[in-house]
Amino acid sequence: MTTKRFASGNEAVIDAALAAGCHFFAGYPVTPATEILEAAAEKFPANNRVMVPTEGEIAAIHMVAGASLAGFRAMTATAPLGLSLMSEALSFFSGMTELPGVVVVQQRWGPGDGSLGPGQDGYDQATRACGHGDFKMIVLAPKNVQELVDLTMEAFDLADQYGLFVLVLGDQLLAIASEQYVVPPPCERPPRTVEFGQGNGLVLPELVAVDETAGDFAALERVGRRWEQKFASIERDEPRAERCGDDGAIDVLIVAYGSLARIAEYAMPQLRQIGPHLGEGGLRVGVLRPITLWPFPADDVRAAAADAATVVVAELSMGQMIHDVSEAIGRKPDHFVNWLGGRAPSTDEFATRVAERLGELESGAVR
Amino acid sequence: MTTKRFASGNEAVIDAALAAGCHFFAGYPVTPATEILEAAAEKFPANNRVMVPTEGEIAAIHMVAGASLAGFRAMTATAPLGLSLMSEALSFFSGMTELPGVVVVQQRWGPGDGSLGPGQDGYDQATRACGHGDFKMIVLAPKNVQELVDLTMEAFDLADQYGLFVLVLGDQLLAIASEQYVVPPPCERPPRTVEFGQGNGLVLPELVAVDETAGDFAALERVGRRWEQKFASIERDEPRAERCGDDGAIDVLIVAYGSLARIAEYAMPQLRQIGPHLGEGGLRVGVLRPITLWPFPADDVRAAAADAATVVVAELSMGQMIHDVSEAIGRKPDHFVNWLGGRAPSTDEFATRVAERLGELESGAVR
Amino acid sequence: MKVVAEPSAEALAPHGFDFCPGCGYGSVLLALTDVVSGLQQQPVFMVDIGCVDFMTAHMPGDVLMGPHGRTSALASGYKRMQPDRLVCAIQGDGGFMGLGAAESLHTAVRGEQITIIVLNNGVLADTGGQLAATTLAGKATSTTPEGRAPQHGPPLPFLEMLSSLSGVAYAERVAIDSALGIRRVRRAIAKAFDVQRSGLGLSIVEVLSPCPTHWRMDTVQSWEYITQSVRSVYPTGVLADRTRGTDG
Amino acid sequence: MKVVAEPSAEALAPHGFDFCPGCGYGSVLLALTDVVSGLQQQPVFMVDIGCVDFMTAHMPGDVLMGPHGRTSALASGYKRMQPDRLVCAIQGDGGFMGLGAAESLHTAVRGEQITIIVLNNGVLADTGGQLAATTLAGKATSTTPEGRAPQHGPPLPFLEMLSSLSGVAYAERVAIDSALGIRRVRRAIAKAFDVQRSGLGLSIVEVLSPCPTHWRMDTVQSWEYITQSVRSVYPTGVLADRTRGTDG
Amino acid sequence: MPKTVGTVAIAEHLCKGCDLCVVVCPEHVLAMTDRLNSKGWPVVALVAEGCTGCTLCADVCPDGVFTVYREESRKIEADV
Amino acid sequence: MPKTVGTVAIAEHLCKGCDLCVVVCPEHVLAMTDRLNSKGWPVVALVAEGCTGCTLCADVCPDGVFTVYREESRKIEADV
Amino acid sequence: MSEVLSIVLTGRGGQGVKLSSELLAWSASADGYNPIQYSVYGALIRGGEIACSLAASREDPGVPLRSDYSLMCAMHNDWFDRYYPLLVPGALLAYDIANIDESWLGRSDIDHLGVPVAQMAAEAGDARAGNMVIAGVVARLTGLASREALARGMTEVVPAHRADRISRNLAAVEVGYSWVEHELPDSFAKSRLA
Amino acid sequence: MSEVLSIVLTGRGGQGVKLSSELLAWSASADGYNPIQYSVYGALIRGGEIACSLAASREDPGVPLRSDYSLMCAMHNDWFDRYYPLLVPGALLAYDIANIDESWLGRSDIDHLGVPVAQMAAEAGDARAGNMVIAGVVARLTGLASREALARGMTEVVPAHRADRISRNLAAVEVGYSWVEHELPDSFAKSRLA
Ligand SMILES: Cc1ncc(C[n+]2csc(CCOP(=O)(O)OP(=O)(O)O)c2C)c(N)n1
Ligand SMILES: Cc1ncc(C[n+]2csc(CCOP(=O)(O)OP(=O)(O)O)c2C)c(N)n1
Ligand code: SF4
Ligand code: SF4
Ligand code: SF4
Ligand code: SF4
Repeated sequence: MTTKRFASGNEAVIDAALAAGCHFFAGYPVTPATEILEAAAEKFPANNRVMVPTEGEIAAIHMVAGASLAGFRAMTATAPLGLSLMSEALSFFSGMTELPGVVVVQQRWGPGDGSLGPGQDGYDQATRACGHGDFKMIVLAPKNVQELVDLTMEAFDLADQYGLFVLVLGDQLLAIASEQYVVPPPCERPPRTVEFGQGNGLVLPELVAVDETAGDFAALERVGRRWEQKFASIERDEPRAERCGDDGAIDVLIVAYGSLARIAEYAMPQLRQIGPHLGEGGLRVGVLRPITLWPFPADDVRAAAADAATVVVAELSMGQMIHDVSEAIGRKPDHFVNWLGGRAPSTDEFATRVAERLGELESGAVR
Repeated sequence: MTTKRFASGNEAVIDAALAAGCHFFAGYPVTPATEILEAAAEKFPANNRVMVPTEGEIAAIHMVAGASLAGFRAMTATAPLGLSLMSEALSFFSGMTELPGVVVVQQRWGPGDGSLGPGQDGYDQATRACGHGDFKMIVLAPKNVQELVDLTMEAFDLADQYGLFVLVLGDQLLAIASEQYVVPPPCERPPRTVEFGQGNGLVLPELVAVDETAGDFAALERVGRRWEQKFASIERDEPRAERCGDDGAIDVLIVAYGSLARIAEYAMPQLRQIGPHLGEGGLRVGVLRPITLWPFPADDVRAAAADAATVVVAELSMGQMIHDVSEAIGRKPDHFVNWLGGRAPSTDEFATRVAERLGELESGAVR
Repeated sequence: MKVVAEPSAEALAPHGFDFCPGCGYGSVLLALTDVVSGLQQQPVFMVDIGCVDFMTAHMPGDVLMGPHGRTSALASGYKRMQPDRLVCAIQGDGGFMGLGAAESLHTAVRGEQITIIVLNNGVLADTGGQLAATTLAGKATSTTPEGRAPQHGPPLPFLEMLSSLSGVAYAERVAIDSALGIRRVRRAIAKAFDVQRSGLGLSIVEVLSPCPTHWRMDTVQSWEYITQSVRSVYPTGVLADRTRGTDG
Repeated sequence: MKVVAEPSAEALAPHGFDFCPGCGYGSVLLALTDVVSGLQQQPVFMVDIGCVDFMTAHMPGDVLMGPHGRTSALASGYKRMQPDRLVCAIQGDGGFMGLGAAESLHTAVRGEQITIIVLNNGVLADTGGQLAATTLAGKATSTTPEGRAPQHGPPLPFLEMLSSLSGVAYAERVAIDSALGIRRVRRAIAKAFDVQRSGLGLSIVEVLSPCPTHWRMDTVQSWEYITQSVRSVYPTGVLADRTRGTDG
Repeated sequence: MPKTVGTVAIAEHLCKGCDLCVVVCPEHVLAMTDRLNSKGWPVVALVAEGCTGCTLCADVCPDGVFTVYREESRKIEADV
Repeated sequence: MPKTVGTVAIAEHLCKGCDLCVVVCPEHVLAMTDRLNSKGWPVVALVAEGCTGCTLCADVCPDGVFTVYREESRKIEADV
Repeated sequence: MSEVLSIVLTGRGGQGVKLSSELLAWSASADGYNPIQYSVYGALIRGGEIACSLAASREDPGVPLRSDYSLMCAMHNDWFDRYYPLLVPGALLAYDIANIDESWLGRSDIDHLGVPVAQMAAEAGDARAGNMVIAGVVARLTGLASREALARGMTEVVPAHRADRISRNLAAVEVGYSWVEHELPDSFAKSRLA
Repeated sequence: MSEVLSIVLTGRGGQGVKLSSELLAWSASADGYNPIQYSVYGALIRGGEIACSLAASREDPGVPLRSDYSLMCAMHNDWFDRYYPLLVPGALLAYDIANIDESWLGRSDIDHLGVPVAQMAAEAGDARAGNMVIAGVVARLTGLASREALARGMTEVVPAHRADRISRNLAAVEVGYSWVEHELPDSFAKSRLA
């Protein structure tokens, strides 16, 4: 039984959290994720759950880890700059002690305090070790509010399944745009049993115990190899992407994720009309949208690119995902289009920019 | 005029800093970078410079930024876990306000508190995810103490030239191994003139002023485009790599950086002897060593790989640089060898592991 | 007739200030400008993230913004290398005693020779009025819709705590809730710069500043709220004065 | 004959403890074990990074390590969701009042229902004896080879500061410098758990603990140093006790 | 009725209509108008005789709207 | 000379030779030896008659080395 | 894809434009439309430019950032020049006659409708409720939301601590709504109905 | 590459093995060798296993982590089994007769030299200076460092706040050094000279 609602993405996140049986939220406000906290402040206590407005991001992520250790589904929400502050703890709790947890990250563009508008320049941070050391977190990238709801709920499942933190990587557009969505009702979820007991009663007996006795490098390496296997299995089983647009052999494949992928999808009708230079009766266009950013759906991207004469990568950044695309397809994509400064294009602008780039095809100029 | 010394890499860093005219050091201890602080505590005051032992990494990096704003060369040193805590500020000061500065990072392996031994799993963090947002820092990777000295000195020049932070990415081996090196004497360096004056008297007038007036997206995008140009010019002008071993067409190219590259170089004689399966009179072997990790020397790697029948990537991590190598050569490298858990191999172990992998060539198995 | 008061914002900001109507931050900026106009040298300002940002472009001196909460450390680094310049960190209460509490505390421990102006408006204003360490008990904010409750703890008397440290040479709390209060803001800032110049240690001025927007009050009510409620939790006055060799 | 004292470490750690000779941490671990043996339930321990790590494997209860300095927040998150369990954060002074000062402070502000044991050995010991907030004036450390000087500030009386907060239900400082002192460690920890059980707020026990290694003294000198020098800066005793409805 | 010994100039485009000056003016010579300035805020005006040039309005206005004039002969200093 | 009413068992392998027990023992019946244990630390020994079973050594030993025995009849409780 | 009605409301934050847009979106949703609503604004807490995009459809409304608005409500000069060119031919500009300089209304391929916002707000007894008047005007012009839906929407979008404003707001909505009903020729409304 | 002398010293942290290794490396450097020195140890502050690798050459010493040691000094059982197999045939094991179980010395392809460390330390008047004795033994066995170089090296590697130990340490070094000179057949030393 689900309810239909109309609200902003940020408010929807909390509906999803309640539905997923999340019982603990701690956080510190930051644009454009603040309304997630505010919704939690309203709805968590009302649903008999705990919401702690903390003095900062570091306290928040540690409290989330504590609640997770207590067996409960727990989460926080922030922007990339808050994620930076959480990165040490994420490495510890997700990477080393393998506690489950969820962080919703609404991207605004820019380094430092950057801008307040949408960006996708948190991709590198989210996908490659937010924080130090050999570890990975699953990164889910919704394209609209409904998917934000669905993936937030699923994030809790994946976190429990693999014992790690899952990042739901949205952006300012998803955060504040209001849309309709359906969501199940709040669900109470009993705590999972936490396996302290092993060894000396530690949650990560292997590594900590090993550190103790110091020189036991073989044991340390064993832990590393176990993690390597874990991440390899996620890379095998969890990549997810969606392809839409024209089937079969196409002229142009656009690779984009999140809000920008959605814009690309709606720009397809316009793009089809810019055909004249390139094909009879308009362009054949497709959009390949990674849904998991880590693990990156390299196979899907490679397969889609194989169908396409031209591959265009689009990002709200100077080019971060493009490296994963290059690696997947074994060459530099033909074109890169991007918007910087905290803004997303309208479908018109998107189509126009891509068309401009395609016009460069003759001269062979790439980016 | 230079002096010859014998000391650990950590102590050598401070000799280099003094020689480069660094006048300010702030830091918080963390293995395996602690002796850098301790050397600074001894030598900075003795050379009329300022050393502040702070309450943590966040204070340290902010004080370094303040000293840099005051016009002086300034630095800190840490391990990857301390770098995580500095990442928000680095995004701000290196990415947004474009202040120069140097951070020496001695890698120990592992997420969380990880191990105390050598690692190279700070690669992703250093090259693309140390903090949020669209920005890059130059990352220099020395292979021995002499190069640690030379690159630390050069780091200050690059930082000043481009207006960003430069990371010198070492590891535990480089940190505590003692070696001979030559270093120039301490040099006093007058502060550079800081251009407050522009616009409203701000460092970085563009972005801040723009944020003020909010809706001026075009101006925000202009700032982003200028940064994009800046990073593109560094990617064009600064990549650096070293190739050694056999010339011309070779059987095996090993791509590795830092301490591990050095081990690979010394393992070449042994590797040449494992030839029988593969060539007449032993293998022809080369090592391609990226010296700048960002910008990644993709052209050098591609050129060297073109000469080689087989490409092997070696890392003290689950595989981070390998993605840049893949992207550079347009395919998955043939083999990946790695050591986890905080240890580096002896030359024997290195050669043996590579030989084992090469044995797999017949079956076509890749990693 | 003679001009007897000319605090025109026009010279600072031709189009006016960007604060909300009745926001105390405008008064702080005017007071600061007034004090600086009487100094031999303009200070360097390290501006935190928060509504204080709206001052950035109008500050009477050089400015650098820094990450939220850590401006005291930034300012300390600058001052260590430019001991002859006046250096002033200006931050909201959220940055000063919440996110950046560790850096603020240890700036005080070391007695860094800087001035910190803390704008205490009892909320995290710039992000929309969430709970801050300074929110009064019972007061509703967007993250405590039912009011600040026991589990959130009582308001934090951070300045009182810091004042016990010998590194804090001068600490005064002032309030924007009357003409007299505003004059005292000016006087306290002037004094703080004096202390900095004499090299005695850290000087801090905490300003109780109305935020009618997030307090959900009209401007006059917001003054009354300070007078009647805030001041009783955060008493104004000199909390530390080590300029005379005695503890304040 | 009857066994009258059997604090054998063997049960906890068959090969013995990993602390240096004369390190006070062993005494804390023995005291803690003794107290816990008298409790109905074993606490959950959140262990900071530092020499306290050497306890991790020998704790009388479940354990999670956390990033350096922030164990109080970690423990609070746990306790909020498992209010019936005893939760204890155990950390060095560096983590508690240096790196994690903000988290410690706000744990106290909120009056989280946990116990914090702070091991104050006046240095960052695990990394080799660097300056900590608690290092006595003049004392040499590896980052202050000439001794803690005025620019480093004086030792920080953090527990005194926190004790002024109403969220701190109980705060006591004890010292390992005599048999009596060690018995008081036990008593203070027992009291702190009592307070936690009664739900009155945060309870903190700060233990002045000898670190002969980094103090560069023999073990007996390190006791004398505490008695003669450390205690005069960090007086022992009950700093806050709100269990009787009055402020301590 | 007090004799007018001062007056004020009001930079209307800076005013945000916050009412603080109106409330503090001891002579009650300031009042809020219906007029909106270019930014959409109602603006204050000097609506009666009697300004003494006491500067209280200038002291409290957070937006620096006032310039206060006073006849040379009189001197009023507020106690600080 | 006091009559022996107690004794101690010393878990030598746990001892680190820190000397604290030697110093606090009111009867001066403990002393450091030259013997090194398996970890390389010198170990303490009960070297004379006179132990009263006062437990001070056990109280102060940071490494939990002692088990203290006392004759049932006597009772000494240190004031805490 | 079915027909999409795309609206942009521009003004200054203090005018409450965002609340009107949210009210319209919520109410449209209650009336069976599928709306999407997004605001672009600056860093100021109060005041500062704002543009609220609202797209609604019986099916998929698409994305909120558009270059093909069919209705623009201009409450203020701010950003007028940014969005006026984005109206499609045949679109309607409704503007606050007190705040928009009529000399700017240069396009002949669209319709212009001057709205006496201040006067209607005064009529509703709340000089600051111009935003609500505009919401009523748009709701009726476009047929996006019925009176009932607006009443329900109002209780949703007004924050709990401002609940006392609900009835005053609804009064202002009603003035705008009936103004379109009674004072305007049908042509204005009909062409905009989705 | 010229000949490389590679040494490993194993023991427990508290024994001061690291200091000996640093002393040898520094002194070798002063005597014109190019050494590289690296220690592997655990997390303990005092106590805990340690292995110090020292490679020295007149030219390039290579990397410190090796599988081809020509000399091992074993001060303690710890990690004995890890490094003993890494000695190349013809190498020398020098071991503390008090701490190493002789039943473990199973290799016949290398030489074994029992060193009465405790006895020599006692002779030098400092029971805890076994590490310094060993440094003297190794210095003389290998020819890595002269007496003068060792004296200079000692002032470099002993931390300032422990300067009072320098002369006591040097006395212990001398005991070890002259033990090799006077008590051992030449064969032991000569084969190890680089
Ligand atoms: C690390 C980080 N977290 C969150 C934010 C978002 N943020 C910006 S200002 C602010 C609150 C400011 O509150 P305060 O310091 O009290 O200043 P005020 O706005 O009240 O003047 C927050 C949380 C940020 N910029 N950086
Ligand atoms: C973020 C971070 N910075 C630095 C370190 C390195 N480190 C480990 S323990 C420690 C100091 C511990 O000092 P204290 O908390 O006083 O505990 P002690 O070792 O004295 O018991 C440091 C700096 C770390 N683990 N994490
Ligand atoms: S939100 Fe509050 S603090 Fe910020 S500008 Fe408005 S009134 Fe001032
Ligand atoms: S270094 Fe100090 S605190 Fe750490 S174990 Fe040794 S004596 Fe104890
Ligand atoms: S105090 Fe200033 S801003 Fe407020 S109404 Fe008066 S003149 Fe206008
Ligand atoms: S106190 Fe304990 S560790 Fe120290 S010497 Fe005595 S028995 Fe040994």
